[in-house]
Amino acid sequence: MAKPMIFHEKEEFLKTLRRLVREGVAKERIRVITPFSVAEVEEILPRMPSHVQVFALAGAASGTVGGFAFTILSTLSWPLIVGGKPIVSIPPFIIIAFALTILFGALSTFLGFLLLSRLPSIRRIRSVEEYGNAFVITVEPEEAK
Amino acid sequence: MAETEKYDRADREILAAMGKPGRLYLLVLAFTVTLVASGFLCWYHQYRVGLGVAGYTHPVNWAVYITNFVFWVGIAHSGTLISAVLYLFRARFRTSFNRPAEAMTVFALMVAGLFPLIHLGRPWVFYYLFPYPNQRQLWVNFRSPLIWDVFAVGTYFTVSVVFFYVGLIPDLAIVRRCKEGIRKTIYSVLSLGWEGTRRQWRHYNMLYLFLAAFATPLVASVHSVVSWDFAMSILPGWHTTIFAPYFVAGAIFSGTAMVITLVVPMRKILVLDRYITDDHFESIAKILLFTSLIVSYAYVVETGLAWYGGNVFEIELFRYRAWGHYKALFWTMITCNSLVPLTLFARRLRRNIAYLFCVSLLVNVGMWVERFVIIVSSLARDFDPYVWDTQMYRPTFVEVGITLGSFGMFFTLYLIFLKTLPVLSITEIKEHL
Amino acid sequence: MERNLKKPAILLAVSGYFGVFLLITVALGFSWYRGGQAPDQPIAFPHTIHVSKLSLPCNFCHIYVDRSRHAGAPALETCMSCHRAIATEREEIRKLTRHYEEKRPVLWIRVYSLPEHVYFSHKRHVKAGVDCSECHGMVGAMKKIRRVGSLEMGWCVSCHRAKGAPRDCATCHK
Amino acid sequence: MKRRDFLRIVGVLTGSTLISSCGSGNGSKKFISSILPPEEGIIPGEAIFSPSTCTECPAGCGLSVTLREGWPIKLEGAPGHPVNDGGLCIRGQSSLTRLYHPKRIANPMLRNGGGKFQGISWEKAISLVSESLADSRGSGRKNLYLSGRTTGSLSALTGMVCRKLAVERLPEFEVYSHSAVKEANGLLFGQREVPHYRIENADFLLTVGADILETHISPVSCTRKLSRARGRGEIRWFHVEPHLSLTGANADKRFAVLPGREAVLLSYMLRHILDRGPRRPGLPPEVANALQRLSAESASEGTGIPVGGLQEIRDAIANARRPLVIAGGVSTAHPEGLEVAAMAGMIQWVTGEIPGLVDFARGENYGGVGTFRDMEDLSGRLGKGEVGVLFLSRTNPVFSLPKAYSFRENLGKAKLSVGMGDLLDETMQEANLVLPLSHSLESWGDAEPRRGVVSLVKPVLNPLHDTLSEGDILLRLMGKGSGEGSPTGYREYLFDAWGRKYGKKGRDEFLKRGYVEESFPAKRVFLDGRKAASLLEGMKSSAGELGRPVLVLAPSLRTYDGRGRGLPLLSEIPDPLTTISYGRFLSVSPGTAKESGLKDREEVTVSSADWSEVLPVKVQPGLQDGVYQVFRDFVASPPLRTEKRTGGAVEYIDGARLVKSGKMAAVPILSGSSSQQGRGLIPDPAHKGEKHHHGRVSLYPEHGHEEYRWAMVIDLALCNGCSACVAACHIENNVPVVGKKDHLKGREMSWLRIEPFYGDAGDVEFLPMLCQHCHAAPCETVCPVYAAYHNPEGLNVQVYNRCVGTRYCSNNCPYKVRRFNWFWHRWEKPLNRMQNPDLETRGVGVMEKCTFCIQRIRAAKDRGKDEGRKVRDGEVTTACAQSCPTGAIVFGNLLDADSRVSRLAGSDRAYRVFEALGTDPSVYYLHGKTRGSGS
Amino acid sequence: MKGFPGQGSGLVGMCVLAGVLVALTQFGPIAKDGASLLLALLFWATVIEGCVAAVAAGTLIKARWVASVKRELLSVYPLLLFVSILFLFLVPFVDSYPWAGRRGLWFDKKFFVGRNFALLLLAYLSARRFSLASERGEEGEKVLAALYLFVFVASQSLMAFDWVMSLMYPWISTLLGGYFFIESLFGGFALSGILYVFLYGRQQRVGEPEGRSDMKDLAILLFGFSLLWAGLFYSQFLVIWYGNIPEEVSFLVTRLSSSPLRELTVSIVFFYFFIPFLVLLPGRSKTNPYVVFAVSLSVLLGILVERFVFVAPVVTPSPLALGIDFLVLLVLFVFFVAKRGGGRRVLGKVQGRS
Repeated sequence: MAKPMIFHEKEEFLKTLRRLVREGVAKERIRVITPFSVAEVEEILPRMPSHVQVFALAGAASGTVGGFAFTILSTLSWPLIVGGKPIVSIPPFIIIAFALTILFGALSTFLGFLLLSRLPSIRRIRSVEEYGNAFVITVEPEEAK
Repeated sequence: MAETEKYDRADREILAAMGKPGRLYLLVLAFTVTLVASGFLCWYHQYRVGLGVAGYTHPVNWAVYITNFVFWVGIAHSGTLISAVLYLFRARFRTSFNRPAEAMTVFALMVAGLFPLIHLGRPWVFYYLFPYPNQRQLWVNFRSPLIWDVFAVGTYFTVSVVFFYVGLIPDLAIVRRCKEGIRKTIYSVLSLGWEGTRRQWRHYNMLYLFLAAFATPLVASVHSVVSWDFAMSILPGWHTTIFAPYFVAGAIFSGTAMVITLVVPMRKILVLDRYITDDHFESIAKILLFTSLIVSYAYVVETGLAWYGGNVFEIELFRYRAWGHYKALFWTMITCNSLVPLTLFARRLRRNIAYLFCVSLLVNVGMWVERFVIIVSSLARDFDPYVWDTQMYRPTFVEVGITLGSFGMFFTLYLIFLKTLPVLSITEIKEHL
Repeated sequence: MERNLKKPAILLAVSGYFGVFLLITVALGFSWYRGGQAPDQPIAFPHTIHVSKLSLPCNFCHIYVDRSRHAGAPALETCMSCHRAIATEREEIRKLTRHYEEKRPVLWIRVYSLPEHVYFSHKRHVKAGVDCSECHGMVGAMKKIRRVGSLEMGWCVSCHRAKGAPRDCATCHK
Repeated sequence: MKRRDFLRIVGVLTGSTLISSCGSGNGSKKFISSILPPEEGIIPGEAIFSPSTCTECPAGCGLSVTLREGWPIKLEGAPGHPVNDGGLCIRGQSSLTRLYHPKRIANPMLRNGGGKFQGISWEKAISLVSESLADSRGSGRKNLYLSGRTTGSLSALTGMVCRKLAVERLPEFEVYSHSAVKEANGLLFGQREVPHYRIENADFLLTVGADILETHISPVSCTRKLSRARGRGEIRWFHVEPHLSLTGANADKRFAVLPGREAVLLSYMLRHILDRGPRRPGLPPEVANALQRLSAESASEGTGIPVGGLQEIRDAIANARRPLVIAGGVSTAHPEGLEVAAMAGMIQWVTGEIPGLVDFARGENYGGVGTFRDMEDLSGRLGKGEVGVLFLSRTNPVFSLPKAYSFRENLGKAKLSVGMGDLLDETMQEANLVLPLSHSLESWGDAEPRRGVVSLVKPVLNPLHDTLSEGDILLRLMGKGSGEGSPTGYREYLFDAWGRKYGKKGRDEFLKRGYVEESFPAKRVFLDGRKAASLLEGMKSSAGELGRPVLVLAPSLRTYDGRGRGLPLLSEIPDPLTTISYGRFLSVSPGTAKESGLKDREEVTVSSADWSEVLPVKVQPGLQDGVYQVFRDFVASPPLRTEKRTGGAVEYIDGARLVKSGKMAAVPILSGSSSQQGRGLIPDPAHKGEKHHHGRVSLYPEHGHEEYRWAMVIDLALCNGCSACVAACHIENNVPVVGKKDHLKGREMSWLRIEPFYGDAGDVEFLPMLCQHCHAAPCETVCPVYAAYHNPEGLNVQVYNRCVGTRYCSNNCPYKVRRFNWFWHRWEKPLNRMQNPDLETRGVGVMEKCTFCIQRIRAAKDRGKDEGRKVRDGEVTTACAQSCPTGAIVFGNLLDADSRVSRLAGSDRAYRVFEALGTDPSVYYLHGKTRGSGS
Repeated sequence: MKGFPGQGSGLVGMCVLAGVLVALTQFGPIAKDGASLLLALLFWATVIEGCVAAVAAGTLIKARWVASVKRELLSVYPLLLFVSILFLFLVPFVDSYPWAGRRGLWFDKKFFVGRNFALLLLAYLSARRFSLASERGEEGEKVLAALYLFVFVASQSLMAFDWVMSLMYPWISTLLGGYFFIESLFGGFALSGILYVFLYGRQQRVGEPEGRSDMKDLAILLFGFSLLWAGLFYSQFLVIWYGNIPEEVSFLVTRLSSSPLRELTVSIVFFYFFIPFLVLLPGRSKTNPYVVFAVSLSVLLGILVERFVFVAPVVTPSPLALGIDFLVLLVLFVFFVAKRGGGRRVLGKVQGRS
C-alpha cells in the first residue's frame, strides 16, 4: 500500500492527477478519494459506464409486470362485480402497476448501488482512515495487480 | 485560506446544530410530546366508544381526519419536489433546502399514514386493506381508490426514505468523523463505511439521478391518487377532471409553504445565513407564487364551469360553498391561497423573510381549510335534498385533539431530526462553495 | 456483465414478493388442519359404539339434519327409548336417566360453533350429498368428539371451490 | 282435553325455546338436549305463524305472529282478515316493542305509606281488592269499573263480574268516542251508532275531518279498501278539514275549511242536492224548509272555501252515482259538530245510500263508549268522595282529560284506585294499586271491533313477567268475591263461551283461522223528520264560529291519542309530514311564520285564557293561516271544553296566542329540504317520460343475471306516507333505535325512509327511499375490501363482517340510503328477544343498509330448492311490501317476464330516481297523480 | 397593419392573399361548414401561441437552449393577428354550435365572438410586446414574458372551453383548459426542436462526456412533456371512465364506437406519448438530431389529429377546404419564419436538403 498524497486545494489535486495520467500510470492503480463528487475527475480518468441503470430498468420492468400480474390474477381468483365495472378493468390497475414500477425501480437501484460500490463494507465500518476534507490520491504499487 | 479549511468550517457550522440541546429546545420538545400524548388519548377514547364521538353529521361522513390525511400528504410533497425535481432542473438553491425538505417529507408521511386508520370505523381490522394471502382467500378491491392510496402512499414513503437516506450517506460519514464512542459506532454503521472513492461517487451520482427520476413522476402520481379518492366518486364538487393536477399543485404549494415555515426559524436559530441566503428564499417564494396561481386557476375553472354547465347539482353546490354553512371557511381559503400570495409579485416582499414567513403560515392555514371545504361542503350538499345537512358539522374535542396530536408528532420528529442528523446536505454545499 | 445482472434482479423482485406470500399461505395452511380439542361432555356419549358398533345413521338422533339448518340434539326421550332397557347399570346411563327423570335437559358442550354472521344450513349440505364425515370427520372412531377442520372461512371456501358450490358472499354471510 | 291443549302450548314454547339455543345464530357455547321431542311441524330454525289480534287501538286488526324458536319476532297483518286483510299500521307493527318493553310493569304493586310503589303477590292484591270492595259496599260507597273500549267476551265477562260484585260499570272511556256521530245518528235514525262505511262500494268519497288513514275508527281497513278502489280508478276522494292531516294530504283534492264551519258547507251541499231534483227517498218537507238557503258566495264566505271549490264538491256529489260522506275527527269535535254529523247523515239519506254505503247492521262497536261528560261526572263523584274502589283498565284519563276536570286530584279521593295496564303511565302512577296486564300476545281473548266480526286473541308465549290478562283478574276477583263455582281461568271461560257460540268444530276452526265473520241482514232505518227539522232550526241561530287563531288538536298517526308515547320505536320513526322524529312541536302556516318571523325549531309560548305551553315551531306548508296545529299527545291534559249536546270534547283551543321566546330548541327535523329543488326525484307528470328509460351510454361491458334479478316497484300514487313499512323494516331487520341525540346529527339508522316533498301549493307527495340496488352501483366500486358488491341475483350486498368502515360507499351513494353504526347499539333486555335470528346484529363501525330482506329471499329459495323449482312470483316479498296497507310496494323477479314487478316496471308511469346518473337502479317508481296501479 | 413592423409589404400582401383564399373556402363554392377553418385555426393558433409561450417560459426559467431558436420562434407572432381576423370568418358558423339559440349569458353569439376575438387580439398584442422586448433584450423582458403567459393560458383555456368543449355541450371536463395550454406549450417545444435541427442539426457534436448540449436539454424537455401529457390525459380519461356518468361518457363513446375515429383516437396517445417516450428513453437517442426531429413531428401530428378528433364527430370538415386552409397557414408560417426570423438559413437548409 503506497502512502497517499493529500491535497488541500482542488486545483492542485487535479493538476497532480492529470500529471499522473500523462506519466502513464495505469489508471487502475490510481485510487482517488474526494470529500464530494468532483466532475473533473471523471473527465481526466477514462469513464467507465455505471451499471446502476441496469438495476433501475430491471426493477422497474419487474414492477410493471408484477403489478399487472398481481392485480389481474387476484381479481380473477374471486371475480366479484362492483359497480358494473369489468372484472379485469385495466385503467385502475395501471395505477397499481405504476406504483410498483416506481417502488421496485427505486429499491433495486439502491440495491444495485450498494452492490456496485461494495457497500456496506464491514471493514471500513470498523475502521477507516479519515482524510477529513482533503483530496487524496494513492497509487497502488505494481504488484498490487 | 485553503479550501479544506472552508470545508471544515462548513462542517463545523452545520454540525453545530447537533450539539447539546438547550433549554428552549427541551421546552418545545416537551410541549410537542404532550400534544402527541393527548392526541393519543383522544384516539383511544374513540377506539373504545366508537367513531360516533367524532362530530360527523350524516351525510358528512368524512371530515377532519381525511382533511388531515390530505394535508399531510400534501406537506410531504414539497420535499420530493425540492430535492428531486429541482435536482433534475439543476436549480442551485435546492442544496440549501433539500435536507430539511426531505426530512419533512418522511415525517409528514409518517403522520399522514395514520389518518386513514384513525378514520376507520373498525380500526382493529385495518389489515383487511392490505393485499396479503390470507386464510379467507380474499384479496382487496383494486378498483377502489382507497386501495390505490395504500399503494401510492406506501411506495411514496419507501422511496422518500431511501432518497433521504441516500442523500445522508456522505454526510453521515462526516458526522462519523466528528463523533466519539458509541455515537461514532452508530454513525459509522449508518454511513455504511462510506469513503468517497471515485467509484463510490460515480455510482452514487448515478443512483441519485435515478432516484430523482423515479421520484419526480411519483410525486405527481401520489397526489393525483389522493385527489382521485374524491374525483372517482360521482359527488358534485368531487367528481371533476381537473382534480389531479390541481391537487398536485396544491400539495406542492402547501409543502413549499411548510418548508419556509420550518426553515426560516431554523436558519435564525442555527445561524445558517451563510448557507441559506435571501436569494434562496426568493426563488422558493417564486415556487410558492407559481403554484398559488395554478391553484387559483383551478378555483376559477371549477366554479366557472359549474355555472357554464348549468347542472343543478353543481350550481347548488358552489352556491352553498360560497354562501352556505361553511362560507367563512371558503372565503378564508380564497384569501389565504389566492389573494395573499399575489403580493409575492413584489420583489421586495419576496425578499422580506419575516413577511414570507407570515405568508407561509397563512398558506398552511388556507390549504388545510381548502381540503376541509372540498370534503365537507361537497358531502353536505349532494343529490337528494332530503339528506342535506340540517345542521352544520362541527369537530368535537376528539377530532381537535387528534389533529393537534398529529402536528405534535410532526414537530417532535422534526426536532429529533435537528439534533441527530446534519440539517443541511454538507457535501453538496461544499460542491458549490 | 449486464446480462448476468438483469436476471437476478428480476428474479429477486418477482419471486421475492410472491415468495413471501407463498410462505405465509403455507404457514396458515397448516393452522387450518390442526382441528380442535375434545372437551369432556356432561355425559360421556360414545359415538364409537352408536356409530361404529350399532352403525346407527346420524339422522337417527340428529333428526333435523335434513330438515333444518340445525342438526339438533336428540331429545332425552329418544335416548331413553332404548336405554330404559339397555345398559342401565352403566354410570353414564344412570346420569342420563337422572336427567330424564328430573326433567333436566342435558347441556352438551358445543364442539362446532359458527360465528353469528354466518348462515349455515345442514339441510342444504346434506341434500347436496355432502357426507357428514366430510366436515365432522370419522365420528365413529372418536371416543370424544373433537373439531375436525377449522371452520374458518378459507376452510369453507376451499371446499366450495372444489365442489363448484356458489361462492357468492351472500350465500353464507348474513 | 283442555289440559293437553295447554300442555301443547307450553310444550311448544319450552321445547322450542330450548332447541333454539342449538341454533348457530346466538353463538351459544351450549348445545341442548330437551326432555321431549317437540310437536310435529315445529322445526328449530324454521319460523311458525300464529293468528292473533292487535290491541294497539280499538280497530282490532288481525295479526299473524311470526315465531322463531318460540319467540314472537314480527307481527304482520293476517291475510284475508275482515278488518285489515294483511295490512298493518305503524302502531300495530310497534306493538311488539310493547310486549318486550324494558319498562313493563313486572308484578302487582301497592302504594305504601311513603307514596312509593312496592311489589306484592297476586293473591295479596286480589284479596286486598275484594276486601276493599266489600267494606266500601258496607260503608255505602260506590265501586266503579272504568276501562278503555272493551268488546267481545271480555265485555260480557266484565258485565257479569260487575253484576256479581255489585260494581257499577261506567261507560268506557275513549278520547275518540265519535259521540257527535252517535248522537246525530240517534237523532236522525234512532240509531246511537257509529255505522260501518262501505267505502269499497262508493264511487265518490267526501271525508269531512275524518282522518280515515290515521286514526278514524279503523284506519287500516279504510286505507286498504280505499286504495283498492283507487287502484281500480273507481273512486274520487275529496277531503275537507280545518288543519292539515296525512289523510288530507293524500286526498285527490283537499279543501281547507274555516275551523268549525263545516256545517255551512254541508248544508249548502244538501240544499243543492235537493234542488237538483228529488232523489228517492227525498227529505220530509219540514226538514227541507228548515234547511237554510245559501248563495255560493255567502257559503264561500262562511266556509272560507273559494266558490270554485264549493261548486267542484257540489257537482262531484251531485254527479256521483254512489256518493259517500264521512264526517268525523276534528270536524265533529266542535260546537257545531252535531250539525256536521247530522248533515252528513242527511246527505247520505237523501242520496239514498243507506244501508248501501252506511251500514248500521254492522255498526262499529262503540255502543259502550262514553263521552267526556261522563268523565266529568265521574270526576265529580270522585270529588264528592262517594267512590270506594275505582278500577281503571287500559285507559289514561289523567293524561287525556282537561285540567278543569281536576281528575288527578279527585282520583286520590277514591278509597282504592286500581290501575290496570302494562306501562306506568300518568294514570297508573296516580293509582293506589297497580295490576299489570299481560300483552295480547301473552293472553287469551277475543275482540269484536265490528258487530259480527270476532277476532281471536291467542297467546304465543308465556307471560314474560308476573302478569295476568284482564279476564283472569276479573275471574279471580269473582272467585274471591262469591264462593260458588266459576271457571278456573279466563282461557277455560273463553273456550266454553266459544264452544257454546260456535260449537266444537266451529271453535277449532276459529282457533285455526283466527276470526269469524257472521252475516246479518241489512238494517233499514228511517229519518225522523221532526228531530232533524228542529236540529236545523237550532242551527240557524247557533254560531259555531271559533275565535281565531285556533289551535287544533289533531290525532296522531304514531301514538293515536297518546297511548303509543311509551314505545321508543314510534318516536324513532319521524312523523311523515314534518319528518320530526323526537319531541313535541307546534305547526304553523307559512303565512303566520312569515308575518311573525318564525323559523323552524324556534320556541314559542302558545297560550289561551288559562293555559300555556312552550313548544318549538315547525313551519308546515299547506296549513291555512290562522290555524295552529299540535298533535293530541303533545299536550298533557289540554284545556278543552265539553260540547253541551254531544258531551264530546271540543278539540280546539280558540284565541290561541303565540309569543316568541327567542330560544331555539333542538328538534330533529330529518328532512334537509321540504322541496325537491327541481331535481325531479318525483318527476312532474306535466313533462313525464322525458329523460326516463333513455338507453344507457356506458363504457363497461354489460353484466347479466342468470336466474333472478330482484327488483321493486313502488306506486307513488298509492303510497300515503303512513310509515308502516318503516316500522316493519325496523323490526324485521333488527334496525336499532338510536334516539334523539343521534337524530340531531342526522345519524338515524332506518333503512327505509319516507321523504315528503311539498309543491308550491302546499301539496305533498311521498317518496319512500331505500337502497336502490343499482345495477351499476357507485357505492360498490369504492369499497376497498369488497364489503359492498353486486351479487348474481342483482342485489347490492353489504357483507357486514368484512366492512372496515371507510364510509366511502355512503359518500358515493347518490340516494344516501346507507347507514353507519356510529356506536355499539344496546338492546335493552328483553328487547333483544325481538331480534331476528336470520340477521346479524351489526356492531360498531359497520355500514348497513336495506338488503331487500335477503333472509326472506334465502328462505324462499331454500323452499324452492327442496321442491326443485324456482321461486314463484309473489312467494317472497319484503317486510315493507308485506306490511303496506295500500299495497303500493311490489317485489319480485325482473327476469321473469310475467311477474307483477316486470309488468309494472314496463308501464309508462315507471321511472327511476336520478336516472341520468346511469346507476341503473332496481327500484322503480310509478309516478303521476293519475291514480291506478298501472298494471 | 402596424402589427408588421418595417418588414416589406410582401408579407402583408401574402396575408391578404391568404385571407382571400380562406374566405373562398368559407363563403365560396367549396364549403359552407366552417368546420375546416375552425380546425385549421385550432391547430395553428395552438402552435403559434405555443411558439411564443415556449420562448416566454424559457426566458423565465433561464433555459439556455432558448437563445438558439428564439428569433425564429418569435418571428411568427404577427400571425396571431391574422388568425384573430380569420376567426371572424367563423361568425356565421357559430350558429351550428349545439347551444345555439339557448338563452343564457355565457351562450350568447355576440358575447361568444366578442370574447374570443378580444382574447386572440390580446394574445397578439402581448406576444408582440414581449417579442419586441426580448429581441432588444430589454430590462422588463421577464415581466412581459409572465404577462404573455397569463394571456396565453387564458386564451388557450377559452379556446378549449368555447371552441371545442361547447361543441359537445353538455359534456364538461374542467381539465380541458389546462390540457390545451400544456399541449400548446408541448407544440411550441416540438417546433423549437424542429427548428433547432434545421439550424444546427449538422454541426451538432454528439456524445461529449456528461454532454449537456441544448439538443439534449430539448430532448429531455420533450421527454418530460410527453410524460406530463400522459399524466393529464390519464387523469381526464380515468375520471370519466370511472364515473361512467352517461352525460360524460357519451363524449368518449362517440369517439370510440365507430371505426376510423377509434383508430385515430387511439393513435393520439402514440403520437403524444408512446413515440416520444419510448424513442427518447435511451440516453443516446436524446442527442441524435434526426430522432429529435422525428419526435417533434409526431407531437405536432398528434396535436393535429387530436383537434380533428375533437371536432369531426360533431361537425365534419370538408377535406378540400381543410387542405386549403391548412396549407395557406402553413405557407404563411414558413415564410414568416424565413423572412422575419434569421430564417434564411433555414430555407437554405430546406433547399440544401431537397
